[in-house]
Amino acid sequence: MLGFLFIYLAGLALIIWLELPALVKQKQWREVAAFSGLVLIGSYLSISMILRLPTPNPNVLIEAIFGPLSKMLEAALSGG
Amino acid sequence: MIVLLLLTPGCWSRKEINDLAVILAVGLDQEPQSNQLRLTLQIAKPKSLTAGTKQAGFGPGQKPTWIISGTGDTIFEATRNLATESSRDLYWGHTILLVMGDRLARDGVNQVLDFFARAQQPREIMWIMVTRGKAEDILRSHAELESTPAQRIGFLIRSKTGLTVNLKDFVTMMTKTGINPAAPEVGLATVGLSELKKLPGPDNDEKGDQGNRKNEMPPQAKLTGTALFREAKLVGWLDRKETRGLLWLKGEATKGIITIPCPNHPKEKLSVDIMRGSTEITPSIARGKPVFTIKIKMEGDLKEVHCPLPLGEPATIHHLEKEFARDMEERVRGTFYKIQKQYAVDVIGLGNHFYRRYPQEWKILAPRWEKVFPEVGVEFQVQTSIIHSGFLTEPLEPWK
Amino acid sequence: MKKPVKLKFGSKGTKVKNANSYAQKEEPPGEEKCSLGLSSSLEENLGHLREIFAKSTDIIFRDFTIGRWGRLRAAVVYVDGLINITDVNENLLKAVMLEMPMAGNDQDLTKLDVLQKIKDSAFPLSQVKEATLIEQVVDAILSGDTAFLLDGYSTALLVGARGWETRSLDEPATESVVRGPREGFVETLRINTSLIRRKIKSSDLKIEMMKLGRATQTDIGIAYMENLATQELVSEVKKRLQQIDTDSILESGYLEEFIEDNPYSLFSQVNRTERPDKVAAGLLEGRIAILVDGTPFALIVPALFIEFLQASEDYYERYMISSFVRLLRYAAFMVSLLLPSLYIAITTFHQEMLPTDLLLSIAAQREGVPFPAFVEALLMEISFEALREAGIRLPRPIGQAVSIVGALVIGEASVSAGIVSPAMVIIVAVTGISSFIVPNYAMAISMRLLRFALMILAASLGLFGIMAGLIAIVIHLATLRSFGMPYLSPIVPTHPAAWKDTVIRTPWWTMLTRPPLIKKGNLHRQRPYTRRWPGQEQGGEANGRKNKN
Amino acid sequence: MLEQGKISGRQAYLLIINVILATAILFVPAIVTSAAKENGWLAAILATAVGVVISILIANLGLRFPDRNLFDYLGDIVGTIPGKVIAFLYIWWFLHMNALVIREYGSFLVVAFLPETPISVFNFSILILAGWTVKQGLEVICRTNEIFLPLILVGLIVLFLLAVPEMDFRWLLPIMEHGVKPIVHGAVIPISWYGEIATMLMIIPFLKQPQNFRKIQNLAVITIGIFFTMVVLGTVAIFGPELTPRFIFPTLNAARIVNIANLLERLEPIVMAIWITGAFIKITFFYYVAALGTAQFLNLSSYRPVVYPLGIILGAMSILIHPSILELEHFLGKVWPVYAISTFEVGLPLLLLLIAIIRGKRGKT
Repeated sequence: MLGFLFIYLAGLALIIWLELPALVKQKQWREVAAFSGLVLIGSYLSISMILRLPTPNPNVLIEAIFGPLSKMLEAALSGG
Repeated sequence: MIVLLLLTPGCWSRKEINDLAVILAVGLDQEPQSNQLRLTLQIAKPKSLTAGTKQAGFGPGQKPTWIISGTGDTIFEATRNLATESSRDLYWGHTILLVMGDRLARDGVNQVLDFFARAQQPREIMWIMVTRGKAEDILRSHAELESTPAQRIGFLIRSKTGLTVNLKDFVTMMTKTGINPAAPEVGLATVGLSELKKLPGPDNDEKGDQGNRKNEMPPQAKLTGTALFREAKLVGWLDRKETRGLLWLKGEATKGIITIPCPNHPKEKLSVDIMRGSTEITPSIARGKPVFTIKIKMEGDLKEVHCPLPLGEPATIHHLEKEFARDMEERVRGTFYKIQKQYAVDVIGLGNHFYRRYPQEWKILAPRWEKVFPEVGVEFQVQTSIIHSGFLTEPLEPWK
Repeated sequence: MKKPVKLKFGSKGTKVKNANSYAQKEEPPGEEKCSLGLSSSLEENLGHLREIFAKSTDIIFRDFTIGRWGRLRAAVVYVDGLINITDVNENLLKAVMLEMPMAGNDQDLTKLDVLQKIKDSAFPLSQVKEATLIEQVVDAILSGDTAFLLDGYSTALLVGARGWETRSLDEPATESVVRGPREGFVETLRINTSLIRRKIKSSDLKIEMMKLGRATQTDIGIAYMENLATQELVSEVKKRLQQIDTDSILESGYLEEFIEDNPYSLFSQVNRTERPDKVAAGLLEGRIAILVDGTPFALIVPALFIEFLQASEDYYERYMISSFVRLLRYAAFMVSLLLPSLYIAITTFHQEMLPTDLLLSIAAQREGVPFPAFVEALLMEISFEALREAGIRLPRPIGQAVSIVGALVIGEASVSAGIVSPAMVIIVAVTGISSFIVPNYAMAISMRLLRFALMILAASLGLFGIMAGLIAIVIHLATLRSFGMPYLSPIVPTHPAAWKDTVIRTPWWTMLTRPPLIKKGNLHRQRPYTRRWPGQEQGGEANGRKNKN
Repeated sequence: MLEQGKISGRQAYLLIINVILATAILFVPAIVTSAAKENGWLAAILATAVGVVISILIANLGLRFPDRNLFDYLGDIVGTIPGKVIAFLYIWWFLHMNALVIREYGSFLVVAFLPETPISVFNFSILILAGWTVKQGLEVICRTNEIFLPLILVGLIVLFLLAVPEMDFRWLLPIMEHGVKPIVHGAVIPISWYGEIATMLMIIPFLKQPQNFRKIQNLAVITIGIFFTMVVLGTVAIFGPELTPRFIFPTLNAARIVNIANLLERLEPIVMAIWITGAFIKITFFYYVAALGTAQFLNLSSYRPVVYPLGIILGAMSILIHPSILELEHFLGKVWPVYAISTFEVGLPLLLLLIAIIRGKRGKT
C-alpha cells in the first residue's frame, strides 16, 4: 500500500514538475488555480483509494434517484 | 524503465513457459464413498514428449505424461490440493479433453462444467466425453501413434467418426430449451494386434493381466458410442452403430460407410461411402399433437462391389439407392426408438425445432416435453443417391 | 567560436578582424558586411593575404612579372591540391607570362587597362570573376579558385580552375539495386548537381546555393522544381537553413538534426539518399532536395513515414513484383519490430495462444535454460546488435569473419550449453533478417530501439504492453510533421488518391497524377491513356487481354 | 476557441463510430439477448432507429450554433448561472462515463487476459497514454482513430467470418415470440450507448464543414447499427439465446471457439487488440471532452493544464466507483441507461433545443 502511495506521489511530483513551472512563468494564475484545485481533488480521491479510506460514492445518489425509475421501466417492459 | 522492471518480476500473471504444468486432459470421477470429486490430470512432460530426436523414442520408464489425481468438494478445491503436489503451476489453457466417469455423469454435470466455462484458461473447444467406469483409467491408458491418450482421442474425434461434442456445444445443448445433451462415450479396447492374439490362448479377454502379454498392445482409448443425458444427468448409452444413426438424425454425419447386401446375391455385400448429407426436421401439429418429419438426404460413392451387377443400367443404381436408403432408415429408426422409447431423451432437439416453428404452442408443451416426447409421431424420409463408382463401372469378374 | 578565428589570424587587431570572412556570420543578420577592399598595391594585398594565411603551408603564393621587361608585378595565390595544376600552369601562368607579352608591346601594357585585357583575352578559361574585397578573395581561394592579383589594380581576378582528387562515381553502398542506375552521389557537390541535372533536363530545375558552417563554409545546394514545389515549402526550407549558425557542417546529418520538425523523435523526418534517381523522383513530386558538399548523402524533404519503407527499385521493377516486395517489406517491418516482444508476451503471459505441440516443444527447449524469456531475448538481441555493429566497423574481410563466428559459433555453442533455447535463436535470427529488409537505414535504426522498448513492455504487461506501446508509437507518428506535411499521410489524413503508390505500387500508366501532397502547378504526371497506340483504344487495362488474343 | 485543430468529415464519422462501438461491441450481445433472447438482433436494429432519432436531436441542437460548442452557447440559451450548473453536470457526466469505461476496460483485461495483475495498473497506464494524447489535441485523436478504426472493423468482420462454421442460424428463430416488449427492453441499454453521441455537441465547431454533420452522424449511427446487428447475430448463432446472456463478454467467447483446421485457434488477441485500441480512443475522446469542458467552465486560456489533474481524478474514480465487476454490470445494466438517457443524452439536449427555439436563439450562418 505504501508502495502504491509512493508511486502515486512520485507520479504527482512528475506532473507538477512538468506543468506548473511553465504556467507560473507565463503568469497564468487562473490556470495555476485550476490546476492546483483539480490536483487536490484528485489527490484526495487517489489517496483515499490507495489507503482504502471510506469515500462518498456519487453512485449511491444516482441510484437513489434513478433506481426507482429504472425499476418502473423494468416492470413495464418485462410483463407479458 | 527501471521502475517497470523492478515492479514486474515474480508477481502478476507472468509465468515462464517451462514453469507450467500443461494439463492435456482432465478426468472427473465421483468418489464412491465420500461423493467427493476426484480430479485426475494428465500433465505433459515436455522433455520426454519432444525428445524423439535425441533419444530415439522414450524408454519404458519414460512416460510422456504425468498423471496425478486428487479429491475435493469442488473442482477448484481439488485443483488447489493438486497444486501443492505439482512443482509447477497447473495450466489449463491447452486442455484438449474432459472425460467424466459415469458415476459423476449420472449425478449431474452442470456443477462441474461451471468451473470450465467460468475460468479464463480452459478453452470452450475442449472435447467432452463420458466413460463407463473411471475417467482416471482412460487418462492412464496407452496411445500408440500419438504420444498421449489425450492427443489420441483428440485425433479420433477430429476424424468425425463419432459424435463430436465440445464444451461449448454441450453447454449450449444443456441450456437450450427442447434439447438434451449427448456426449461421446470413450472406452478402453485393445486395438490392432488383438485380433491376431485372439487365436492362441484363453487370455484374449480385455482384462487379461499385463504380465502375460508383454508383446501385446496395452488397451487404448477408443470411441465406443454415445452417452445420453437428460438435462445434465446421464441416463443411457448408444453403441457405435446407433451413434451413427444419431449422427444422421442430428444431421452431423459427413462421412461413414454403409454396407448392404447385394440385391441379387444376398450373401455378397457392397459398400457405399457417404460423402455428404443433410437432415431436415419439420415439425407439424396433427390432432393437437406434435408430429415430425425427418428428411435425410445422403450422397455416397460406391467403394466396393462383391457381386456381379449391371451397374451401367440406371435402374440398378436406382435399386441400389433404394436399398441403401432402406438400410439407413432401419438404422435411424433403431436409434430413434432407443432414444425415444427406451431413454426418452430428446438429444436430437425435436422440441427445439418445434419451439422455433410454434413458439406459442411450445409454451404449453415445454414443461411436459419429457412426457410428450416418447409419444410424438415421427415420419422418416430417407433419400439417397449414388454419385460416383470409382474407376470401375462393372465389377470385376472372372471370364466365363 | 571566436578563439580559433583569432588564432588563425594572429593578433593583428581591427584590420584583420574586418578582413575576416568568418566574422561575418557572427554579426547580427541584416547588418551590412564590412570588409576590407583590396588596395592597388600588390605588396599590400599580398601582405594581407600572407597574414591571413600565415602558417598555412598549403597556400601557394607565386609572384612574377608580366611583360617583356617585367614591369608589371603580378601574383597568383591558390591552395595546393584544390586546383587543377595543369590548368593553372598552361592556361594561366603560361598565358600571362609567355603569350601575353608577345601579343603587344610594353606601351600598351602601361596605357591600357591591363587587367581587363588579361581577363578578356589572356585567360583561355571559362570561369573568371572579379573581386574587390579581400574577403571574397580569401573565400575563393579556400574554395579552390586561383586568385590573380596585379600590381596597381584593386581588383583581383578569381580564376576557376578547380580540380582535386575525387572518388569516381560508384554504386551507392547503402542503396544497391538489381535494376536501376548504378551511379551514386560522390563527395563533390558540383558532381552531384550535375548528376541531378542529367536526370532532369528542365529549366524549372533550380539549384540554389548557400554556405553554412562558420569554419567549414560548406556549400549547400537547395534543389527544387520551380513549377512543382510550393513557394512556401521552398522558403520554409531556406528559412530553416538560414537559421543554422554553427561551426561546422561536415555531413548532411548535421543539417538533418537542425531542420527537423521534431528533434526529440526517434523517427527521421528527413529522407536521405545516395541515389540521384531518387532525388530526381523526389524533385518531380514537388519535394526539395538539399545537397551538402563533402558527403554523398542528399536530403529530401518533406519525408513521409511510408517512404522509409520504399526503395527506388520499386519503381523500376515490374509493378506486380514491386507490390509483392512492398507487402513483404511491410510484413518484415512488423516482424522485426514485434517478433521478440510477441515471443516474450506469448510465452510468458499468453501461453494459450500457442498450438499445443508448439507449446510443449518450446517448453522442452526451455527446460534448463536459467533465464526468464525476457532476459534470454535481451541477451540475444543485444549480442546480435553488437555483432552487427562489429561487422560494420571492422574492415570488410574481418567483419565477415566476425559475423560468421558470432552467428554460428556463439549461437550454436550457447544453445548446446543450454544458455538460450533454440527457439530464441530462431526468433532473433528471423528478426535480424527482417530488419535488413527495411530499405532505409534510418528507419531500421529507430526500429531497433523501439524493439527493445516493446520487449520491456511485453515482459511487464504482456500483449497489453505491446498494444499500448504500438498505440503510443502510432500517436507519436500521428503528431509528427515533416515540413508541415503530416508524417503519416497519405494514410492519415487520408488521401485515397495517393494510395496508388502506398501499400502496393500500381502500374505507372495508372498513376496519372503526382501525389497530391504538394498542391501546386500541374498535378498531372501524364496524359490519361498514355498507353494509347493503334489497337489500344481501351486504354491500358485492355492491354493484357489484347495481347493474349 | 481552445482547440485550433480542424477535423474532416471522414474523421468525424470514424470518431463517432468508435466512440459508440468500441465498448459496446463486447457487451452488446449479452445485454440485448438477456431480455430479447433470439430477437436480440431486432433489439439492436430498434436501438439503432432510436439512435438515429437521438442523432437528429443532437444535430439540430448543435447546428443551431455551428461555430460554437455546447458550453459556449449554454449560457446564451438558459442564462449564465443555470448554464454553469448544466455545464458542471455535463462535466460530471463526461467524467463519470469515462470512469465507467476505464473500469470496464481494466476489468476486461484482468478477467480475460492477465488475472493476477491489479486493475489499477491498466487503468493508470491507459490514462497516462490517454492524457498524453489529449494534450496533442483533437486532430491527433482523430488521426489515430483513423488508423485504428478501419483495422478494428476489419478485425471484427474477419473474426465473425472465421466463426461462421460454428454458427447455426436456426438459433435465431422464432421471431417475435413474445411480442415487442422484450425487444424494447433489450434495446434500452444500447440506446443509452447511442446517446453517447451527445458528446459530439462539444466538437461540432471543430469540423471543417459543420453543415455536413447531420449526414455524417446519421451515417455513423447506421454503420454502428450494422455492426451491432452483425455481432448479435453472430454470437447468438454460435451460443444460442440461452447461453449468450450468461457471458460477460460474448464476443470474446466467440473468438475463443474459432478453430480453422486446427491451425487458426484462439483468436482472442484480435478481440483484445480491438478492445485495447477501440476503448483507448473512446477513453481519450471522453477525456478530451472533459478537459475541454472543464477549461471552458473555468474560463481558462487552454485546456492543457487541466489534463493531468483530470487524469488523476479519472483514475481514482474508475476504481472507487464500483467495488466489483458484478456491481458494475448491475449499475450499467439497470441504473445507467435511465440516468444517462433521461438527463444528458436526451433530456437536457431536448430541453435546450426547445428553449433555444422558443427564445429564438441561434448562432451564425
